[in-house]
Amino acid sequence: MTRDTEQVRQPGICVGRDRGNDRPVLTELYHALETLKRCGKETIVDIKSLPFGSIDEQRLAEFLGKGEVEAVLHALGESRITETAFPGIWWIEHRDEHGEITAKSIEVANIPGILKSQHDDVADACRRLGSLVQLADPDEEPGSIET
Amino acid sequence: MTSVEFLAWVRGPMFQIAVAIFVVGVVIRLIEIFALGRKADLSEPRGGETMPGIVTVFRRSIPDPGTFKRSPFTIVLGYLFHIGLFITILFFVPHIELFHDVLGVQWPGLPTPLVDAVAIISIFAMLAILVNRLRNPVLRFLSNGEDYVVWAATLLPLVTGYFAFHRMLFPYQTMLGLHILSVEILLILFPFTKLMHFFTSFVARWYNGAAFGRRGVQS
Amino acid sequence: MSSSEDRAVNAFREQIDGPIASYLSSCVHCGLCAHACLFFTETEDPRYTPINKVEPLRRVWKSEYTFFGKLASMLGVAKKVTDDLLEEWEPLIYDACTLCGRCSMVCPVGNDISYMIRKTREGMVAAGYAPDGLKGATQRAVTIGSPMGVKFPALQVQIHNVERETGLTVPVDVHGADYMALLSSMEIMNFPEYIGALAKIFDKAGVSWTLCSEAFEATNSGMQIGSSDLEGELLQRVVDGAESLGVKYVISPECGHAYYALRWEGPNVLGKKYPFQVIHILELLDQLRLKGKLKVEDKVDEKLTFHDPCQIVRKGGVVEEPRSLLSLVASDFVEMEDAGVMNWCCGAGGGVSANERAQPLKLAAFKRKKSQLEALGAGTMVTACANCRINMEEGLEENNMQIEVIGLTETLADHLA
Amino acid sequence: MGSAVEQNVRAITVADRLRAQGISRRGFLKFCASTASLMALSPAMVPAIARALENARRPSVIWLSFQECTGCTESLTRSHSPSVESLILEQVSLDYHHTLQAASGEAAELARETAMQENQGKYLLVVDGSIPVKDGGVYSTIAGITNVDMLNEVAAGAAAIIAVGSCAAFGGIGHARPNPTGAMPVSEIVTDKPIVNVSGCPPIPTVITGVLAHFLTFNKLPDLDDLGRPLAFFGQSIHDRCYRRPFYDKGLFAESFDDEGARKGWCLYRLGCKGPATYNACATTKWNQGTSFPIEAGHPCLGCSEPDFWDMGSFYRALSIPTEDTTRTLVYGVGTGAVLGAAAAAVARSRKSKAKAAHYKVSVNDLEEST
Repeated sequence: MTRDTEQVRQPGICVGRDRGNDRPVLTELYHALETLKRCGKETIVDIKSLPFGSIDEQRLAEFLGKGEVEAVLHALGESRITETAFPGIWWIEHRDEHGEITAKSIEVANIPGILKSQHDDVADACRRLGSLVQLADPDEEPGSIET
Repeated sequence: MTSVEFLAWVRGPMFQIAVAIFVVGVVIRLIEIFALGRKADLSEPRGGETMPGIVTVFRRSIPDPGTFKRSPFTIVLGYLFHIGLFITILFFVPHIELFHDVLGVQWPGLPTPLVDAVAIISIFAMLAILVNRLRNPVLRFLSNGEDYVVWAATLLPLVTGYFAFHRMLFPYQTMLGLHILSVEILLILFPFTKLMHFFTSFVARWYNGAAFGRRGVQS
Repeated sequence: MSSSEDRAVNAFREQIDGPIASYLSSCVHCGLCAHACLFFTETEDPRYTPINKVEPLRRVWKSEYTFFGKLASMLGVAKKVTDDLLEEWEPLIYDACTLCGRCSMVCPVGNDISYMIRKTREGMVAAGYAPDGLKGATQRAVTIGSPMGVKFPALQVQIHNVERETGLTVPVDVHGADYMALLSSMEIMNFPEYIGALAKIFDKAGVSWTLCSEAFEATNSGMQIGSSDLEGELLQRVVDGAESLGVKYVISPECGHAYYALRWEGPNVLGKKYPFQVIHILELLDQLRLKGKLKVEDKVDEKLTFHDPCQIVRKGGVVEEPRSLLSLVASDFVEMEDAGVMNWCCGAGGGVSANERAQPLKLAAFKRKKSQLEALGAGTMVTACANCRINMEEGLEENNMQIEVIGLTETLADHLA
Repeated sequence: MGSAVEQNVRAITVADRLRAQGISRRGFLKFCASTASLMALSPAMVPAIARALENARRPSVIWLSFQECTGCTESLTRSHSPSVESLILEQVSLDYHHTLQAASGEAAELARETAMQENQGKYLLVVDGSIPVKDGGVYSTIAGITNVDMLNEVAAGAAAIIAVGSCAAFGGIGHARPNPTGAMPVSEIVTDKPIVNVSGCPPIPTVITGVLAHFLTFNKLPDLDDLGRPLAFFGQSIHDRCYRRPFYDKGLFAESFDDEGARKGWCLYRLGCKGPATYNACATTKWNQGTSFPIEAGHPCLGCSEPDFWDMGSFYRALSIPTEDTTRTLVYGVGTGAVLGAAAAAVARSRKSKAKAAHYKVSVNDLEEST
């Protein structure tokens, strides 16, 4: 755990010097990460509901940085799911077809839920693939295996 | 009455009613004192009256060492809450805005955290004062209903103000309204109670200093 | 104007003035005055809190001189002055207050409480609520001329004794003398040395002085009982005597309340200025010292301290004179704690010494002086008030303390060069 | 509207409808996340929203505009994320809105009546503008029907009412002193229906759609505060969520609009900011595509989402300043006090002189010992 906390406390980075609105978020994230590490419980923080001035969010994003994973979701517009420089902390931005941001959150999880393939889509895919390769018994619904 | 209507009422008509009662009452009482006046003293003076009177006005804020030694608790608590009230009333920025509006003068405020700390100290001093009043045999003997009413009326603005500032207990409008109402209660009680000492103690000190000064003693 | 209540209330109405109104408006019931009063500190009885003693006066002020109090009395909710109240308060006002004025020095809002208690006594005595001892003393003072019943022939006997001892003449009824000396009956009866001391000092200094056979008594029980009428009657005798002899100064003797009555209350009670000046004996002696007319040949070697008589020092303003005079004769002078304007009363002033009922309380109050003296370890205590002196001798004896109490004027006379 | 396809779509749930449009489950979840954000609900609510939307059906909406300025409608139609809002709005059938509908005159009123009949007891009524009731409500009529009558008529069959904007919610500017038209908020006229007040002048567009989304999603109204406003948006004050709050806490205030403090972005309390007593979501939801909100633009909050904000004293005087002229009270008070004081003093003085005249002279006869 020490590596992360050291980075949070890393001097030289301007954390909340004049506004201080991002500082409590970082503390919350630290505790969320600690909880994830200990018992695997996930946390989601809605950034849009935070009292941020114009530069607070930018500074928070800069502080968290970019990590190893960056995923783009194409559904109802583009969504960007980025792991920050602190593994386990994900930055998620949902945009609509016009490129407007519709939701923005930080998710503390091993993998954000939305990245996982969804059961309905898997079932759908299974049906489509089955009909394409004609492997499945036409009498048997592939989805029913799991119900 | 919703919290907004309540706030509008205490900021509006109720405040004017309270200020009117306060001013009219205080002026009446001061005139009553001065109109009674003093008979000219025919004895040959040993010293002056004016200067010793003025000196006493200031000097009575400092207890003589013997009295301090005998009642340190009463004196320290008295100091704490008087200074606390002075700072919280006069140096909290929203209050300065109020004085500026009413009197047309303003002065620099103190940093809010400092005022906040002072308010806390004052509140605890006030609580200790009540304990002192209930436990000290002299104070318990001297105290009447008015003393406790005035104590509560003085404490309430501090407590409600503290809660309002920290947005505790009730929604802000309600708490701010209660704070303003508590001040209005204080203003209304003022001319009817010992709160008058805010004005009259300076008159009393001067008379005392003048009477002793005439005889050659600085009281 | 028939009932005693009405007489008290009317007297309070007359007495209440701007200062009293400002004092009563200001009291916050902080209780600090209690700790300035030796009747409280030595008994811890909260009823003896000074401000509590003015309750009858306060009620009249509240209900008759305040707008809101008047409203309250119209509604019938104001507290009234009743015989029961006056009777209950009588011991507080007379037995437990020496009018020493110490409370007036500490009140944080500036209340001159002893001034108010003095005024309260006006109503008490008008209503007949005063201690018997003090009533008797005042009656004797008015009818006989002295609270102790001393008449001029008794003084003449003492004068003869003094003249025989000193070989000096004690001038009586000398027209055109500069100074007319007054005496307290205690001095005449208990400390005639004072008369000899005056004769010796004035003889050396060449002061032109006299006693007055018609007005030799300085004490004023009228002031102590709190009646301006009787106080004025007694003062008028002094004024008449001084005017008939045509003196420039009247010397107040070593007696506290006599000085206060004559010097500070007199002209106001009589309603006119004096045709002479009032001077305290210590003031006169200090003037002589400064002029080089008062010289001593030796000093007291013993450790010596000074008790400040309240009416002369704190309330009279004669603060430095006794100390300057003592520095002349004392080689080992020590001040007691709280010396000067904050010194503690002996416990017997303000008419308490004449009030038999107050004797136990007076002795209790003396514990304050006792502890002051014990902390000091002085063998001799000088004072400048015969009443203090008698009371302290009594208190020291009661407490088996070996401390000699002497008058300042006599001490100076004994060491005169 | 009204086509066979449309009727068909109306019959199925929102989830079905999205799926029919070829949107994946992931897309649906994203829609739910956006909806949660829109309703200012915690992201933890997303699964619950998903479950609800799987069953939600499309309600009919009738929008009545009374004594208003169309600012509320403007606010909604210019809302910042049109496609999410349109997704929401697509889920409702806006059957009457006299500013937005193509129909006019009798056709328009017919549409309203039809919608009311078809969806009796189930439709949602949205109101903007206050309702003038003075002189029989003649000050505002539509098609010859007074606003009061129309409101009462339409409200009778509504499942719930959303009062959009401070006028509909609290009376707004029409209700401000001296209120010449007797303007009333919806809640004082309709007392037997659930009403949500979406106050603000104008209200934040996403708050309007957020409430619609909530109704659509959960088929009930959201939790409300004591003024009938959805707690999710009005639960915290501007001050509590203001990014300038640390300056207030430190006691750093701008004292004019162009001083050092103003440039440094210090707290605007002394310039009259009503943020501490104003409950709204501006500080977090913001305006114009989430760009900014008044305080961020350097202007104090007017408190427009609070009742009677027009009558709460100057916009540019601090909240701690009384709303009436205290100086005048002070001056008159001193004058009155002086007159009454002089009278009281005269009474006291005459009482004292009378007492002196009645002085009881104490003599030795009064000194009889009591024993």
